[in-house]
Amino acid sequence: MAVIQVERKPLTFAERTYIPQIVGGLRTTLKHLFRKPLTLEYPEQRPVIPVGYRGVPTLVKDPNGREKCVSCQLCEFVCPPKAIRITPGEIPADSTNAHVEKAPQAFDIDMLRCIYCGLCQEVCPEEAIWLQNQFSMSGYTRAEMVNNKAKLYELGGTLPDSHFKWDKKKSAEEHGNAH
Amino acid sequence: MTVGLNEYLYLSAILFAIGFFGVLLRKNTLIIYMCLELMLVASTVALVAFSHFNRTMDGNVFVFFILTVAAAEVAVGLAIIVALFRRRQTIMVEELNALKN
Amino acid sequence: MSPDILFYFFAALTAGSALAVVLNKNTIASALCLLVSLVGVAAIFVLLDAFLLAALMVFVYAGAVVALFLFIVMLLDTYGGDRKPFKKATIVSSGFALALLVLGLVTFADRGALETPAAEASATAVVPVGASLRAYGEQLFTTYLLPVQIVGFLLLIAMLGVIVLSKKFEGLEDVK
Amino acid sequence: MFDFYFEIPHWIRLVVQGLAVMLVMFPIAAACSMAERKIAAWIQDRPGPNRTIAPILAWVPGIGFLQRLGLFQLAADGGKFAFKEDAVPGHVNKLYFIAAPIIAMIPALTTVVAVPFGAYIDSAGKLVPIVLANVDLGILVVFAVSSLGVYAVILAGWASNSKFPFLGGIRASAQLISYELSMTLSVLPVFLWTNGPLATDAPGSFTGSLSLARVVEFQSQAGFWGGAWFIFLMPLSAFIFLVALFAETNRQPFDTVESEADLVNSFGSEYGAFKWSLFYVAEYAHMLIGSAIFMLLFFGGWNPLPWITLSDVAHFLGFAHLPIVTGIVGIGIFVGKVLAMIFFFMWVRWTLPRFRYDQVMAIGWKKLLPLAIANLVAYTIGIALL
Repeated sequence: MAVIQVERKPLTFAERTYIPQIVGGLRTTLKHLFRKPLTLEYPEQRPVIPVGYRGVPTLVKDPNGREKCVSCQLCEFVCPPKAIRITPGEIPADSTNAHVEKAPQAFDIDMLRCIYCGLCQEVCPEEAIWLQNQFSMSGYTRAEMVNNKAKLYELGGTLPDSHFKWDKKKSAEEHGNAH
Repeated sequence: MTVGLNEYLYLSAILFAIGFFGVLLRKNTLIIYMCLELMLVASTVALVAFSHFNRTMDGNVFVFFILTVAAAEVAVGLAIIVALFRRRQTIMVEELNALKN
Repeated sequence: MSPDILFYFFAALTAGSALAVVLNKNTIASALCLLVSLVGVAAIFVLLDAFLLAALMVFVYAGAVVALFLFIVMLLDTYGGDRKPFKKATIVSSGFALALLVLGLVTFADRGALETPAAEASATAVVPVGASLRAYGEQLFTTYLLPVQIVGFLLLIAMLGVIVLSKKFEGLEDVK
Repeated sequence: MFDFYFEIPHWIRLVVQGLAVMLVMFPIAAACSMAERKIAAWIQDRPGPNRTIAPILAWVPGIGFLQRLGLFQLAADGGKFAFKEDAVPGHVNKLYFIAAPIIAMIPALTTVVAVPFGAYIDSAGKLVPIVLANVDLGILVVFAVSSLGVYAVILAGWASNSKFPFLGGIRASAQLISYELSMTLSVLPVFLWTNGPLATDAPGSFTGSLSLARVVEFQSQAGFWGGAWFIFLMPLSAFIFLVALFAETNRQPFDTVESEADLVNSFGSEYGAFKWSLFYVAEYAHMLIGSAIFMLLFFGGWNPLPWITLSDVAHFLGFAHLPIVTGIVGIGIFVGKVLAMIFFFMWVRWTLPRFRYDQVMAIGWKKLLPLAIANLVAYTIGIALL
């Protein structure tokens, strides 16, 4: 590779006085002075959250209102900052979802530890944990910053789901066809 | 008692004496220098007072020159002190005794 | 608020802070006392109708000279507690000298001192001496033209001298 | 009409005038600090502080405009400074530490007395400048007193007993002393001109005065040369004065004294609450005085436009016989010009980066001072030949 010597032109007198540059700069800033602000007035005006935004992790229910999480604890294992704590529990036999067998008894996400990496969402076989568009978490105490199960479901709501995996399994069992 | 020429002269004398004693008593060249300035200023007070009470301009003009010369003198003197400090690392007169032995 | 009270006030201020220049242990405090003293002198000049000189006093002395002093003190880093207590002999001889000074002043006052010339005339004068700028200009560029030239030359030489003094010369620094 | 004012004892009048100066300077300086925040925001495409409002006032209809201008933010900031805990660090030299902000205020408020800020036409048809002390010395008093401003900075830097403030103090003293020379030299041609050969045929005695009011009177004479503002007659002087003014008031791009990036906040680092705010009021007061002098010397003071004087306007609009109206109009024009100048200060601040300290010194001594001397010599010869 040949070295190309770039000839740097000596500054002209006008450039060395620095005045044309100052005037140019002043013109630029003057233009900005009359421009509309680019900022949002935050609490009143909210930014548009793009699709796929990774905000606060939440738990979701399927359209039937059944909690999707089966407390497999994959997210708990994969979570790099160890923010997730799951206490697995059994689903009582008289429940309509008894065939799912397991559901979390407690599900805590410590938002002081969460790094919003999204690995929990990535790893979840049930698509039960989602990082959604909620981006602002605040509280007065450390305890407040730990989202428990109720809070997580409240934040998550219901997401559309066309698989209804557990419904299919139940109907298959009922029809004597256990895969 | 109205303030006349004499009161200004007393002030001038006191200022001059203070400056003089400062030059004699202090060992720090910078302070000595300040006291020299005080003596100059004391003389200007006397000159302006004379000029005012004799209703002539001469004293005032002379003070004008004193101010000018004092400014030049301070610049040169401080430059000498700085040069001295650079060489000897001190500005205390008692330690400036290179010619003693 | 008669000018007399003002005179005594500013005279006390000037002399007191001048004394503080000498007695202060801290060089920076001394320089600041010098500043107060010079401002006091400027006020005395105002009482004597020498407005131009008062302004020049503040401009040249208070504004530049003392700032230069402070600058050098900070540059040389020699402030703080550098004054040893005076020796007993110094204090005694100073007291003696003070007595002599007081004696001199008292004698001066006792002998009728100097007459304050034509105090009434200066009160009735239209423009007091030294109040108008025009008078200075006329005096400086007629009677005192030669001194003005000499002072200008002196300033030039002083400037050159300072430049030479503060310039580092090769080789000279090693000589101790 | 105002005779009663001249009948009250002299010293009461002096006290009233002094208080008036403070009552005017403090709010204007505070408002400037708010303006600075707003202009910074606008230049950076932001709205700036626009939410603060007193709860009771929020009910007043139409007050939202003032709220969006940040007017109440100003009061909130001021109140915060006044009521904040005024901490004095343990390692400082207490006396000088407390004295420094007070000393900063003295020259800032004192220089106002020699600055004329308007004019009215008296019953004899003569234009009389409105000024607290119309002394012959004028500009010299302003320069002399404002040269004392350097002590506040030195003292604050030294008394703080910590490295960055100390460095800031040293820098400030060197910078202020360096640029004072160019500043003084740059205004000399103006006074040579007003007291020179052209002045002899002017109405009234113009000779032998450094008064700022005289300079404005000179710029409001009839005729082409008389009515021309000095910005047209000596643009180079105006330029040098402007640059020196930026340096003297420690504004960007000569902001090396309190450069936040390398000296934290320089001499203000150890200060907080009310004492800190006093430094800022002093800085804005200096800016105000500097802009006022720049306007008086080079932009015709209270004259609305070059070759159109205040008295022309007064006669044209027919309020020449009303001294109060003329005075208010004159003061309004002058204050408007000064505020425009303040805006220019802020505009430059948010445009230019800061010079390095050695560049500041090099510009001051190697460029500006020779330029000022050459300018003075050229105008001296020119005026002598006129």
